[in-house]
Amino acid sequence: MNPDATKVWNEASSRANAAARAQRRRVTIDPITRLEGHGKIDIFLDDQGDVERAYLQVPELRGFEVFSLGRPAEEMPQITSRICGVCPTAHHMAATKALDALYQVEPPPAARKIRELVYNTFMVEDHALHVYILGGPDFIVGPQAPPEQRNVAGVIQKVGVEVGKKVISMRRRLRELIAYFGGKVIHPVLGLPGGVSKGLKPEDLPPFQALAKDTLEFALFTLQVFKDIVLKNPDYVKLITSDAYTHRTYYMGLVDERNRVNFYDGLVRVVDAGGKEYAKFPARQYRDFVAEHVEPWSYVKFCFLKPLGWHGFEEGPQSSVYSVAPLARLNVADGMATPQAQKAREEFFNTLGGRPVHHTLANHWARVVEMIYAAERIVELLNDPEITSANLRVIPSAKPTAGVGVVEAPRGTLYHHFETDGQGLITKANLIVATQNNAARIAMSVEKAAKGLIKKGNVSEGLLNMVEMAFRAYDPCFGCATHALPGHLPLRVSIYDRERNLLRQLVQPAS
Amino acid sequence: MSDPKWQPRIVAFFCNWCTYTAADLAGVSRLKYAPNVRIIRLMCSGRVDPQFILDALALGADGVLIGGCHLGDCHYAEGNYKTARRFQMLQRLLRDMGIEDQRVRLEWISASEGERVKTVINDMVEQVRALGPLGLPQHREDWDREMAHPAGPARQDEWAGQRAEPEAAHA
Amino acid sequence: MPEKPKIGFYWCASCGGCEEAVVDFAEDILGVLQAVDIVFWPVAMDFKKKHVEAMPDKSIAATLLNGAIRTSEQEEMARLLRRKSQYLIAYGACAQLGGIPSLANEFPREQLLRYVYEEAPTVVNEAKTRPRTSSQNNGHTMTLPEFRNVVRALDQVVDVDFYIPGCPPTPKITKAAIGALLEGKLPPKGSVLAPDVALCEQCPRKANKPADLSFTRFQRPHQVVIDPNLCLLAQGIVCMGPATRAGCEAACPGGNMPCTGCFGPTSRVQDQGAKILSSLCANMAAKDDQEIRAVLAGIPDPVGTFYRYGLGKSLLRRKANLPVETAKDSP
Amino acid sequence: MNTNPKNGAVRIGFYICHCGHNIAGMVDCAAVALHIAKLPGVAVSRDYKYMCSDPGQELIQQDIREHQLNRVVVASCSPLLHEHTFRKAVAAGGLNPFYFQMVNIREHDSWVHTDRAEATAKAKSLSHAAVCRVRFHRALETTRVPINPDVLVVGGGIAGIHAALTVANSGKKVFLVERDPSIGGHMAQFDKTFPTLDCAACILTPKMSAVRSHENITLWTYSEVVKVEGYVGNYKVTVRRKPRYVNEELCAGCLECITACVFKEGKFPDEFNVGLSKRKPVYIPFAQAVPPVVVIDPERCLQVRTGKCKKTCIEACADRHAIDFSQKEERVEVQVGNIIVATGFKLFDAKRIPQYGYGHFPNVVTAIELERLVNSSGPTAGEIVLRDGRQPKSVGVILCVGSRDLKTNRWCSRTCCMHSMKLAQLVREHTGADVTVFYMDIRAPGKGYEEFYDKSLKEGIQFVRGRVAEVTDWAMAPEEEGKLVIRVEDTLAGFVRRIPLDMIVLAAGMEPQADSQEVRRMFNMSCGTEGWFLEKHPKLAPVSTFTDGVFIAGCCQGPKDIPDSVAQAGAAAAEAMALVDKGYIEQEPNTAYIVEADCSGCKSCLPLCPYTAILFDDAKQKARINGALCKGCGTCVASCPSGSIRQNLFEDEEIFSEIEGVLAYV
Repeated sequence: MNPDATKVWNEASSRANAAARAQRRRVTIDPITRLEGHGKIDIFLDDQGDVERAYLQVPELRGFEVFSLGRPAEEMPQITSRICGVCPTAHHMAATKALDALYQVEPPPAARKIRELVYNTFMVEDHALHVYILGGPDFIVGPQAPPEQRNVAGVIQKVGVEVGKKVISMRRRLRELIAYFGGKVIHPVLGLPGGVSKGLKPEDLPPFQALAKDTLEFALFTLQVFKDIVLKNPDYVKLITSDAYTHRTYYMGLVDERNRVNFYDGLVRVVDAGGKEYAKFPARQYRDFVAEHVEPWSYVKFCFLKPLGWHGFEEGPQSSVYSVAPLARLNVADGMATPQAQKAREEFFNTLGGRPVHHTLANHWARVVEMIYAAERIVELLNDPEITSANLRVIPSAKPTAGVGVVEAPRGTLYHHFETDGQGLITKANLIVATQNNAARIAMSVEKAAKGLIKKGNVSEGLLNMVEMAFRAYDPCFGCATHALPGHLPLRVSIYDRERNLLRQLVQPAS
Repeated sequence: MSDPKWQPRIVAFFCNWCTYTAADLAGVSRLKYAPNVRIIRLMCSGRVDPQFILDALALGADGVLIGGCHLGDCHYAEGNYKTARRFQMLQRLLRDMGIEDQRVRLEWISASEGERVKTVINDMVEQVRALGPLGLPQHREDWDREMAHPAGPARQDEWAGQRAEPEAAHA
Repeated sequence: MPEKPKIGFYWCASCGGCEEAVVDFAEDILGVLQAVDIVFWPVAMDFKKKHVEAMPDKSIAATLLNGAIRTSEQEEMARLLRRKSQYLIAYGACAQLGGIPSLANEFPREQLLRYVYEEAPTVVNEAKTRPRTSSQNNGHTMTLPEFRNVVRALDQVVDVDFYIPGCPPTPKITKAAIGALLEGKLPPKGSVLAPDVALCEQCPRKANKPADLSFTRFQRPHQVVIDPNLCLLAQGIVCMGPATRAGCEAACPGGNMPCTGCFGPTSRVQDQGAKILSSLCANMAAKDDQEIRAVLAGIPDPVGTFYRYGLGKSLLRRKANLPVETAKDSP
Repeated sequence: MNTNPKNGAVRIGFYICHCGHNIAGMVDCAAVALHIAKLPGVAVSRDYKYMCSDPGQELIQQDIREHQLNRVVVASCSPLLHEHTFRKAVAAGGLNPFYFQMVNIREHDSWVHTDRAEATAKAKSLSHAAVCRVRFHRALETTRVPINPDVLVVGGGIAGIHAALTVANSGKKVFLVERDPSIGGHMAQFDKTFPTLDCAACILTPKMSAVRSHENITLWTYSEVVKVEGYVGNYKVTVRRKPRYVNEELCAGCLECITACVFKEGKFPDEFNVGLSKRKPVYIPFAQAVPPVVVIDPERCLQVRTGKCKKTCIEACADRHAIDFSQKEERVEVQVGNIIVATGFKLFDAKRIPQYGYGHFPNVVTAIELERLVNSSGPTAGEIVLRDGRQPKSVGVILCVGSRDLKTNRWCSRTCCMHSMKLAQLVREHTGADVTVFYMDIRAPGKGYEEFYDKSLKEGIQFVRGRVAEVTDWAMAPEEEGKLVIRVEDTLAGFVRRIPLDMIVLAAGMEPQADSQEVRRMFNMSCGTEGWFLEKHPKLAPVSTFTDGVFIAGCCQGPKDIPDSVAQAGAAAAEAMALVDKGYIEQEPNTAYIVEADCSGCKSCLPLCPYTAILFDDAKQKARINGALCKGCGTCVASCPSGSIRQNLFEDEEIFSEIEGVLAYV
């Protein structure tokens, strides 16, 4: 037999064998054709059926930065809030703060407090959404529970209908407060450079004060639920601290003048994997530290620390990847600004072996700690006599040029950067959103979880859910991440063998 | 779109009292001008809803001409001032939407200025000819080709939709 | 008892706000759940396209679809759902009018991609890498959906039965619409399920609007302290209310800011922007061109102001001189 | 399928008119009819020679009956000409007249294009549009607005006087407003009138006094219209009455005050004698002035100007107390149904042609100056003399001064030829001087005019054909010494001549009044750039304007002589009386209206209406339109931000479908 023929023969037979292998390995579940707007996880197995590579993809883009060109800057808080209908308040507020910087105006104290009040209210209701409805099922119902139970209904079953109703009505009342100031809760309109459009009438204060009290109770109650169900369960704790869910990366978040967690304002602090302060900078300097990397296989851009350069999806010393969101915020801060939250924080770090905590799943707990802080802050603000002041505006006089605004969105640090002409019409816009900051680490988490959990092509429902848990912990908002739709993305997981035969697919529904 | 047979198509909105009458006068005086303009009579240029202009462009006009009484001479006192103001804003809008100023024109022509009807129309036809087709309906077809099943015409009105057969077209 | 009507929710190019709007039914969601059978709702529950395909045509009573149409899958899903639903309802400004995403129709796709992946100040991308509809990455072929040139409203892609306006629609009008659906008390096909009158009717400031409105200048909201009671137009602030359908009960004026027009025009108007332009300009005081120009300078961005939510469905739809990059251009 | 929700099944009859060759010569009418026949909803499509003829109209009526037409489209001439005709025809056929639409393919097509194919294509598309439009038409009723029988006549020249008398004689009340202290106008200044050479005063004065004594005429001289509001049948006119410091009722015209005036001699140029004589601050315009009362010139009178005067005039009038320095300007308002504008002309200022030396050479005079010189009641009591008192031996008359001249006025002033020949004959009669007329063409088209020209020739008046180059006093030959010399190319003889003369008369042409633009705006008329008021139709509506109830007569419409002015005045009077006697006018039902349910009460429309026809109903919080006040401009319709204002005959869908129609056919 001549060599060429041999070559052809061998190739053919190897393909045949591969196909046969794939055939044997295919786990038969309905393949789900791609659903629009779904994030995708593609997991590639090697010949041994171990994970060779896993990709997290985001398939949409809208380009707000471009179609904002020529628009009046003061419209940005309303236009950019349409990036995401789940966290419109975050975008609205970041843009509003960018306008303060653009026009070099400080809002009057009352206006600043109203913004902070609205913002913390938003943080509570959004975190509550995640704790009870998005991420909640993983722990409250349990990671290994059958999928049909791993949903809101399941949560309600576990915690009781009363709690379910409580969650719903709590969110409703909190969102009513946002609507009071913002006109609407979805895409509010209160933000203006140098202030807010609407204040708080003294006669409307009492009901809100009552709400504040209930909110704090609710937050503490939520912590209790988390402790009872999660922390009392050694399996969960083991899961949280397991290596599959651990990454040693940098962390980024806003801190106040005393390096305590703050959602609305402050300096951006970055700590390294050892918890040492790597950088601390005001929003306007974000470009010196934040850079975006482009991959051909996803519309989302991956952020990294600019001074360190892009070293790929790597952790450890040479990594330039950093993380944001609740865990990161707790990691970068020296403490919480309110007593109950501070207490919860101590317990958090004590239990998990001190700061920084690298366990991705700890985000859920951190989120609850933050709910307490936000609730306490609401109580403080609504008991501040100045909150009902009518002095809400400083009319800008400076000539606008450029401004950067930053806030801590529920899902992490959010930057809005606008440049304008003399008329205040946008000439350049740049938006770095929470999930983008996290994108690299999320991808790594997914891959690591996949590698850690999927062995020898053995892929079970539970295992896949645990892979999903790796990214769900970040409460990712791919809507934000691509300034694209929609707010919360369901996720599709596809598993391929060496020859890219589809082995199986699962879909993770979103909020 | 360099169709040699292409002729500019201009829709004109003339006020009854000045410009339409001036066009009548041009006729009575047997002045000759380009045949590319289709005149629609309204009582006052103030009746020219900006929607009409956009609609004409969207339906295939290469230009729109609005004619009214000279400022101060409006048969209805001030209708033409309203037109003048709308026109300025509309031109800015059209500029932003990629439509050249020369395609939409506002002219004050009094009942006695038949000659002006002729010069304005000839002048505008040449300007639009120089710009070439606007062809929004064709644009829309091109845009929609990227869809799996391109949508039909913007508006299916079997009345207006009627096209005479080609041979009749330039009989 | 007869089986409950099947209702579907689906999203295309939207922000998720429309879903939140349904979530904002809050306690009432339970009532809805008793009346209808939600067959799919990707944000809230898993659902497989195959299952929809398996359903007999028209077996879904109504699908509420939100978001504009910008990718191939969105178009594909819109057609599938059209086929399976008795009523296809465009839910929210994006599906009805193109929404804020359709402001992108003023820019070429290439500019958008170039800026986002090459020119944005934080991008580090010497290689000028761009997301590709199909790419090779250490031997793995990765695919992404195609990104279209034009942002479209739903009825520019498929036949639509009804529209529920708003960015987002309020729970109130949504409930009313679902109610009408359940009682079979639906208006003629093509109707917008909201009051067919301009917002001023519902605006508490209407009483404080002068009868002799005459603009001497237009002011931008950040330039003035806004009186919380006086009509915003009377304060020289451009308010889209008079040209915008009622239904939101003047939420934004309630927040002491002008209406920006998210409910779209009334049934009697084809082009919301043209109409508000016509009204604002007619009511100006200025008479000579210079004056007029000066006053109109107070409205620096006519497209973004008059067509904030409706460029996709405006008479012009898209900037006239923009190219159409063909599918082979990436992505 | 050919239905529209509003009107059920639509059956359209389409008719294209050949108008003889006017349309058929440039448009292939058969092809258009063929094209339209294919359109949905078209039941009948015909081309016909003359649609406006009786058989043409009968054709429409037959088809309506036989083919159950419920819509009619006629493509012919301008709707401004025949829309009414065809609406009547449609009505006679038993259809509501507003189910009709007219297409203008003559004035806007066949007459203005040269390529038959193009013209035909245009006719098709315009007709196509009308067919699209007409299906949206609805049955409408014209509304009747009562007409105030009183009539306002503006201008007290011969035209105004005649119009006023004609109307008044028919038993209607007339207000006659004249700017000057007396009526009479230019005609009063003339000596004799061509071609009959009867004395102007003799024929004018009786009419003037008839005006004064007429029970139906209220005469306001020394007064001006300052404001006109309302519309046909119901005009509200404000008149400004200047103080003449003399009580018209009390003044007997004895003129003793003039004699008594502290100014012993006349000191100021006398307007009536075009400055050839002087008058005092208190004066009577001329002997036969109507009203025959004095007037005090506020510019000149010491008392009025300084308040420091002996007021000898008051003493002189002691018994009647007619002099009243306390008079103030007053404004009076009158309600009238019709207005006749007869504001006349002004003479061309001969100084504008410096080469003729008017104002430079004392013996260069204008025709009207000569007119006063010839007149026995004039400054020289009829003596034609040079400034130095000598009688002229030779007189030259230059025609077309400020007429038929690209540098000044292009039009022919029509009267100068006859006027000049009249003066020439009078000069010969009075002085026996040689008279030479310098002309370009002699225009003598009126009755007896050509004969008058012959008479002039017979009487030995010289005619030199050619436009005069210049008038100079530079003598180049002995016979030219001390004389004015006209240099002219005799286009008949074919060489340049120098003609020495004693006196040169400039036949200055007619111009629109200086304030014609303001007057035009006040009465909402159109006028050409030159300033003559524009008639509704040059042939068929020569005294009507585009504003119903406003008519024009005399020279304000264009140069004309006395007979024509009087004829026009009569015509204008007749038009006005026709309306008055009808008692009402039918209003075109093109009014705007608001569907209450649609209106959000945004109030945007309220300030837009110049007729305050839009009211705000505070109870309902909605706007409402008073159809009686609406004039149908449609500005509010275009401006309503929620599309809630609609307009009969110009509904949005009608116009949208018209746009679609003109663009559908390529």
